[in-house]
Amino acid sequence: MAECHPVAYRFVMEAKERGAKIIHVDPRFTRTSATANIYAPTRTGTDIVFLGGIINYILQNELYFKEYVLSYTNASFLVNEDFKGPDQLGGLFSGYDAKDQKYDRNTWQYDVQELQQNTRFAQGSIGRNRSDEAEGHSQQEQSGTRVGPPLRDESLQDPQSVFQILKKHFSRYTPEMVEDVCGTPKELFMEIARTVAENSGRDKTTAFCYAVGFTQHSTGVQMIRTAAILQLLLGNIGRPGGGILALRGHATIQGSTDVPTLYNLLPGYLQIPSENTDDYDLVKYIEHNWTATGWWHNMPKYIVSLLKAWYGPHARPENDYCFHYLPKINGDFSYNQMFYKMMEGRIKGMFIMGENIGVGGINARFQMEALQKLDWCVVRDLYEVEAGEFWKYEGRDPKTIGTETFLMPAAIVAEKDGSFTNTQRMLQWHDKAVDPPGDARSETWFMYHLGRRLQELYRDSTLDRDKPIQHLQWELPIKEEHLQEPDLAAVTLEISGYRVADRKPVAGFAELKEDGSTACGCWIYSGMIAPDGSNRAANRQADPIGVGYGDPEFTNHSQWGYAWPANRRILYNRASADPEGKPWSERKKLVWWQPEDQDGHPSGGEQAAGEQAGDNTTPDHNGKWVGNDVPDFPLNKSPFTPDDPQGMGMAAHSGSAPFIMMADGVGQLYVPNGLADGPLPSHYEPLESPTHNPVYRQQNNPVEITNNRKGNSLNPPFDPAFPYVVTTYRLTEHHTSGAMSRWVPWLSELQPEQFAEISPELAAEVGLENGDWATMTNVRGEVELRVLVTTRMTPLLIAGQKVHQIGLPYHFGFKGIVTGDTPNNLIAMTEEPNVRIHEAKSFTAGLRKGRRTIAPPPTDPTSSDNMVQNRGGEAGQLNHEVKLGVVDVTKHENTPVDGGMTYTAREASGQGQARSD
Amino acid sequence: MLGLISSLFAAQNGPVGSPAVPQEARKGRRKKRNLSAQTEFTSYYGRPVVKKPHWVWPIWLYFWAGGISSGASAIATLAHFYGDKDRDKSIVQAGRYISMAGVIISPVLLIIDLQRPERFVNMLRVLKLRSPLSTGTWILTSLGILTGLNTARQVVEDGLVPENTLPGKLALLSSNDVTQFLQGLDGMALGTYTGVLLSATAVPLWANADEAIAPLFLSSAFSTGAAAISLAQAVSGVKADDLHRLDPVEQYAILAELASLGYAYFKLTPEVRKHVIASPFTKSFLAAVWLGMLGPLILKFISPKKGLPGRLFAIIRSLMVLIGGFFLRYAVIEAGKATADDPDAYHSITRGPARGTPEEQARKYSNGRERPFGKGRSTPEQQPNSFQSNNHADGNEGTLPQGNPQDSQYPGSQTR
Amino acid sequence: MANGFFTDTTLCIGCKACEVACKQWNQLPADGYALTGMSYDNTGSLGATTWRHVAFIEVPESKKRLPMASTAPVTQPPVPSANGDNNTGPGALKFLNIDGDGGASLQIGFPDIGQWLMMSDVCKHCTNAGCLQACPTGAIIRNEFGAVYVQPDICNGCGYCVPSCPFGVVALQHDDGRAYKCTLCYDRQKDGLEPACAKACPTDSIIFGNLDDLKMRARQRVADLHSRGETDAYLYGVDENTEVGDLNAFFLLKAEPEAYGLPQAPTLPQNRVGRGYLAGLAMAAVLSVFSAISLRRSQH
Amino acid sequence: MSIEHKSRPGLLGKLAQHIGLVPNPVSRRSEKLQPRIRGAEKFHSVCPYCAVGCSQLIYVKDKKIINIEGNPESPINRGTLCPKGSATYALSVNPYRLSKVKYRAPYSETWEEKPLEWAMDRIAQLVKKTRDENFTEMSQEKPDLPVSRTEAIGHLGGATLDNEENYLILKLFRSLGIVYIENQARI
Repeated sequence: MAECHPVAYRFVMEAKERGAKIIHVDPRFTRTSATANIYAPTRTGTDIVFLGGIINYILQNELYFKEYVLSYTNASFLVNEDFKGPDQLGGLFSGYDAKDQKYDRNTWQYDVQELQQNTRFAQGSIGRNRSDEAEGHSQQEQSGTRVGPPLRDESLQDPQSVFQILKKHFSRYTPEMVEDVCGTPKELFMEIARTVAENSGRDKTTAFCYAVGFTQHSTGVQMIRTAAILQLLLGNIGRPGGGILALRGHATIQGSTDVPTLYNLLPGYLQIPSENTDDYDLVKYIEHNWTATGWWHNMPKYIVSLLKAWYGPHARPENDYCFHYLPKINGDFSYNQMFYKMMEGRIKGMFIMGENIGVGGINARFQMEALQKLDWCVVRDLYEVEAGEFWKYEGRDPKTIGTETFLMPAAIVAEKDGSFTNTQRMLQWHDKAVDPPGDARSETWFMYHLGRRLQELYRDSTLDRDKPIQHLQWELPIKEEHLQEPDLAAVTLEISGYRVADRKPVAGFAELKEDGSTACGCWIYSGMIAPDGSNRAANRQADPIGVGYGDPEFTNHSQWGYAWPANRRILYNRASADPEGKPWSERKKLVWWQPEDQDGHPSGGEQAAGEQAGDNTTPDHNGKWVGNDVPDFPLNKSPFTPDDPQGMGMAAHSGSAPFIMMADGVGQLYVPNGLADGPLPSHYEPLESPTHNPVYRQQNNPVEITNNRKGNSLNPPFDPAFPYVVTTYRLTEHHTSGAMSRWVPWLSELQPEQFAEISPELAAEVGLENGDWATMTNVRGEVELRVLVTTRMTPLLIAGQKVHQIGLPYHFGFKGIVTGDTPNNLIAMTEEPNVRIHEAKSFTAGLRKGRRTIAPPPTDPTSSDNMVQNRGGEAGQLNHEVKLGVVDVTKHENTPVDGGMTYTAREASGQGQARSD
Repeated sequence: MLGLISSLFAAQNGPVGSPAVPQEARKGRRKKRNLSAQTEFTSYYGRPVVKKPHWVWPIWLYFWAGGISSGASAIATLAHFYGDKDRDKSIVQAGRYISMAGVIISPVLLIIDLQRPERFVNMLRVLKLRSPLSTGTWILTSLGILTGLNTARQVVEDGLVPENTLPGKLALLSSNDVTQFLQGLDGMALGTYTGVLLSATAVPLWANADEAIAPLFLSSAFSTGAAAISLAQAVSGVKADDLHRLDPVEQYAILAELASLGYAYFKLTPEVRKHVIASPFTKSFLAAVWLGMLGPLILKFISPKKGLPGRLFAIIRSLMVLIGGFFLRYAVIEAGKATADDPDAYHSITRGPARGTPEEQARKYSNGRERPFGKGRSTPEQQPNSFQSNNHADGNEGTLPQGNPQDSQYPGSQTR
Repeated sequence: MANGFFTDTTLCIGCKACEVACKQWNQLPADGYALTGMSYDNTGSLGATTWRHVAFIEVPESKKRLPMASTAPVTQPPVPSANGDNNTGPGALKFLNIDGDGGASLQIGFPDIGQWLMMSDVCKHCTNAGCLQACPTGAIIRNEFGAVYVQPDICNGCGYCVPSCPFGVVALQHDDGRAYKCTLCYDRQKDGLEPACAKACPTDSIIFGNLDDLKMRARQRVADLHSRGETDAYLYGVDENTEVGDLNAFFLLKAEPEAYGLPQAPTLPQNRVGRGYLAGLAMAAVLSVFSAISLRRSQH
Repeated sequence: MSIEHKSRPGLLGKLAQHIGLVPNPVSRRSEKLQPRIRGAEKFHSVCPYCAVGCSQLIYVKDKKIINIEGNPESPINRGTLCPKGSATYALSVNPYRLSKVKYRAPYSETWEEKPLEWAMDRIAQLVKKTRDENFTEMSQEKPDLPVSRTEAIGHLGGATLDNEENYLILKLFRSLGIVYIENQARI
């Protein structure tokens, strides 16, 4: 965290000064470990075993937060009998279909109570329903209908209860297993488990922070699930100083999943309509994506408001609010699939905006060669990045590549207005300071004027398929004449939502309607524009220094920026109070129930009426939720409200059900739906691993999607040519693909060359000295690098076998002030079943002395999905001999390149004095 | 005057401002702490601690030429007062001309060495006795003037400029015994300050040799000065018996040089000494000693006195002393720069009882208040700057810790 | 009263924000792109265009597994007490030693890194500044905020300050010719602004302020750290009895000064001036007398 | 306290200070020294690098950025920044910044500079041509299910762009029927 989010680490250091224990578990001893209280080395890709071991320690010694687990998690729910766990099926869950490598989730469902009448989704208000028969999905799958609440055993003794299943599942993860799989010494692991347990409970909380070290694995989602289960058992979710914080890497990567330029999502995490679920019309779509109980009951309002925002008057109840204008997917259109199709020439045109796949892309060489198959490609970036020069990549002859390429200059943050969403869901507005240089323009300008031109080209088309473009609400007022820059106020109003009648901003998503009377581009951002029209993302009034939780005037800096949803800073903060609404402890109180004061009228609250109360299904009680944050609970719903088994939406949840987005209102230790690779996390070895899976017979994630084609094949398992485990990571001084740091002299000089960190033992084994040139090889390619021999890397003992780990920063490419080989060429494009992410954090490679020598053969464009894995033991395909593309303007030797100011300009400033004075 | 002198001797015998604690009481100042007991950290990856000066050939030449000019002035003055009026006239004459040449070349060399030569006049902005370079500049300037005056007289006496003309009269008027005496003194100051210039730096060899360098350079100045004068005499055909007038002076100078060199050598710590006896500059030191000192001494005894061979040997001896003098300057400067690049050398001369050991400091500072975990650093009295409330209405961006308990308003800029 | 820096290296996370913030404010060019192999430090040292330098020292701990052991010899590793008392044992980095005698050879799985020390080095702005006293043109002055400042409109690049700095801070800029070093953001302080590096430091390892406050805070910090078990923390540059005097930019360090490239007891070069002239004078006298006698004697 | 601080007590010391040492020769320029941001316009911004969201102040004088540093009022960073954040100035004001549209004709070996308007028109035409030639209106398996998508155009990028920009990309490209839309959040 100190490496890639140093400023966030301020608060960790502040906590350490107040007595907090900082535990750092990482394959490498990093700058975070330097200031940690306890550092434990571990093998990359084995986090499920490590965290599972802690869960097992807590369950065996009864150290979990009993009241919290009983009332706020689904520990007491009963699972139906025919569910079988991996310990019975050799690593698989029940319902596994080996042929097309998928799970059928029927056997994972809860035992549910019978329901008096089968209430269906009320179609009347949305529009005519094209087809009536409902397909034969599993009970729960058929979210269109309301099923009864699950059976429960409050004593948590029933073997079918989630708690007992959990206990049995994790009983396998003993400290010895952790030492065997992760390589972390047993005493060190026990020390950490004990510290975590001691620092959780009523008046202490433990927080988990993770980054792509968790996510970029074949079992990435399940690793985060394990941390979630652990935090639920310890009662750390929804409480100050608890929770799980994802340290995200880009300025608004959170924003780019909220307003998703992702293939499977519409704004606000609505699913994109799909052929596979027969979304013939809006009603069918809503039935497949709607859950009867919980807040997601309001989903129809959000999809209708979105369509209203996009197609305005054209979206009417009669034509399903132009639902059919939206494209439907029929499977996996994710990142990797895009490049497989591109390599096969099925994709003709490409936009790449602010993403440098030449270095940051996975198996970068494969992707750059895929780009060479395009007809045209538009790259927008600040600098001449590697992605823009795919047509002369690795010495390929440009005359053989016919892609028409545009490299469009982009404006940087200081040259445009706009908002970023940071890793804590907080929107912050940045003001435009200066005009962009020359023809550089912001993406707003580019998209707006591209859209205007397309609408012009399609203006007199009569085809049905061109209607979406013609009816698109695309008119934006121009703010700056000389640049023709559109005014973002209209865009932010549309995103935040407005009433169609008077274009007045809605106060929050609670005011959105499903009758087409409101329009909202992204329901979770609703409320970003306050009713008086002011942009709350531009709020810049922080709470005074020194005040903290418990002090009345502390509002969690609510007047600084705007956090979605509804400016709430800690999600599920209802869980910071016990079932009766009293804080668990004075030290860790956040939100609590304030009964109505004697004279009968509820005391007014900053909470605008529009926030939560508007939900028509919440019974009213006297009193309201107050505290240091916007309550994540209906404002006036008393904690003693009983749950209504037949009720819909929030009424189905009791007053002590903090997890309002979940169907059952409680935290999910066991996940019957939503995950593709199992209701509980179980450890599988990374796709390329030096050892067999010591935990189960099943070696890899059974539902992992791999694509063994030429140039993207996996190392043969346990291949002696590639014995070392490699993990990639980022440095403080560089930024992801280096496009924003390797052009900056001050950052380039801090980390000038590609290097890898190896332990002294490995260096002795390969015969390397500190600073020597070495080449890392595997079947996908070869990367030359300098070697940093350091005792911070630790050899591990895995199942009796000594395993070396190598750390590999991945910032370098062939353009920029400092250049180097691209490590991402060594990583295979694979897809984790739930979110389609690749496994970059653990793969195997060989290491030899000396620089790279042999040029790799170009990849063969013909697609062959069932390409046989080549068994060659030697180093497989090797990279081209890339001429280290030194930017011609600057050379490597010690000619300082001015940080943007020439001497004369510098003279005029503070320090220097003009030479001739 | 006394104040002047005492400012130079600031605290050379004990640490400044604290009662002189006897060394022994501080024994065990830095006990081997357990932390890195096993790893004896001698330096930061072997990188130099101090930075060596950028001096190259201009400074070697300046030290050498300056030395000759200094010796020549001194010997000319001594000859002027104590020498035989007629037999040592040639010494005074040669001495004046040689020192004039030196005094002309030296400033040129110094200005070449300046990285911003056009600002050389800034050197005369201040006089700092604690800065040998500042003092040296004034010495050189004054010597220039004095030598100019005396040499003007010499020129007139030699008839190059007729007496009855205005310049002639002026030259005779302007210089007399006093200016000659001052030139001698100033000359010797020039020979000394170059040594102090080196010892007043943090460069290990020079700092370690300390007060030995000044006498070394002065004696070398005398020997090279004398050699230069006797060379001039020999070349300009002075009568045979006047030729060896300066031999004893040269011998004494050489002996003094050897003594200073020996004294300096024994002052060096082993880490510094290795740069003298086992480094690329050892050959230069040997050349300085054999060619410039021992050689001429030995040669003195075995060389014929009379006739042409005597004159030839005199010339050879003078040349050897001069070349040896140059090697001495070159070796001292370059070896010094080499020690600056060696961290061990610098650490070897800066060991000592600087501060209390961690345990002593902890005891002294804890004054009873055990506070392992306070309310963190965001409590008012503990607030570091970034936890300070820096938001100021007056548009003044981040400001200094206004929250300092004592002074209410930040002490603003008192213009001088 | 003077302002200065207190750099608490126990808080430093080696992020180098100070290096970049200093270069940004003073618009200093980059100086060379070469991997040095010295852990994460590719800057190497302070220089004319690098006024802040973050040092990285990897302290291997192949012998003892308790790198932060207090001075007391360790017999039994202090396993945290069973009663769940949170505040057990030395606060800083700690992991258990298997065989307790501290002599175990490199144990697989245990990191052989005792500590990774990081420290942001800067000009010390000494009380008795070698560079200031050496400067023959008076370019280097003590400004009203107590900092040692090189005035670029006076400096003529004589370079005599460079070897006179006991810490090797100030240096000549090749193509500009003049001497440069940290100015303690003299121009920012004129407007009451905090220096760029202290402002940018995320964990407030570098604190800027009034020297008396900083020294008071630093002494308290050493006491706190020792009570937490970090028994090798000490102050470098405060309550010194060296010839250089107290440093206006002082440090809290955790290993010997040499490990950071700092002298244990720096001397002030100018203190040697007196001895030099005295010795020179003596030699001058001796030589003059001998020469005079020899000249007089050889007269007849 | 402008006289060079001397720690030596006693009369001689005082005397030496005034004779032996010339008082602090502060030059006129040093007295009139001022920070370059005095009188500059100040803008609030957010750091373009990681997702911590540090608030930055951008100082502008006559339409040029002269300094970018942390915003002390932000509760996230209170004026501090990481090395990348501190280098935002050199990222924004940099001789290598692209300022002209660069176009590479098919099979050509070099970039050539083209006017912005020409490039925009050309791109619009290319998008229309590719979309019209590769548009599937109805699903193959279920002929009565409208899919209205084109699989011939792809989009990458978004994690470094503003939310409003992501919104406009999404709005236009979904209406064009583009389904291959991805960004860095996926990898």
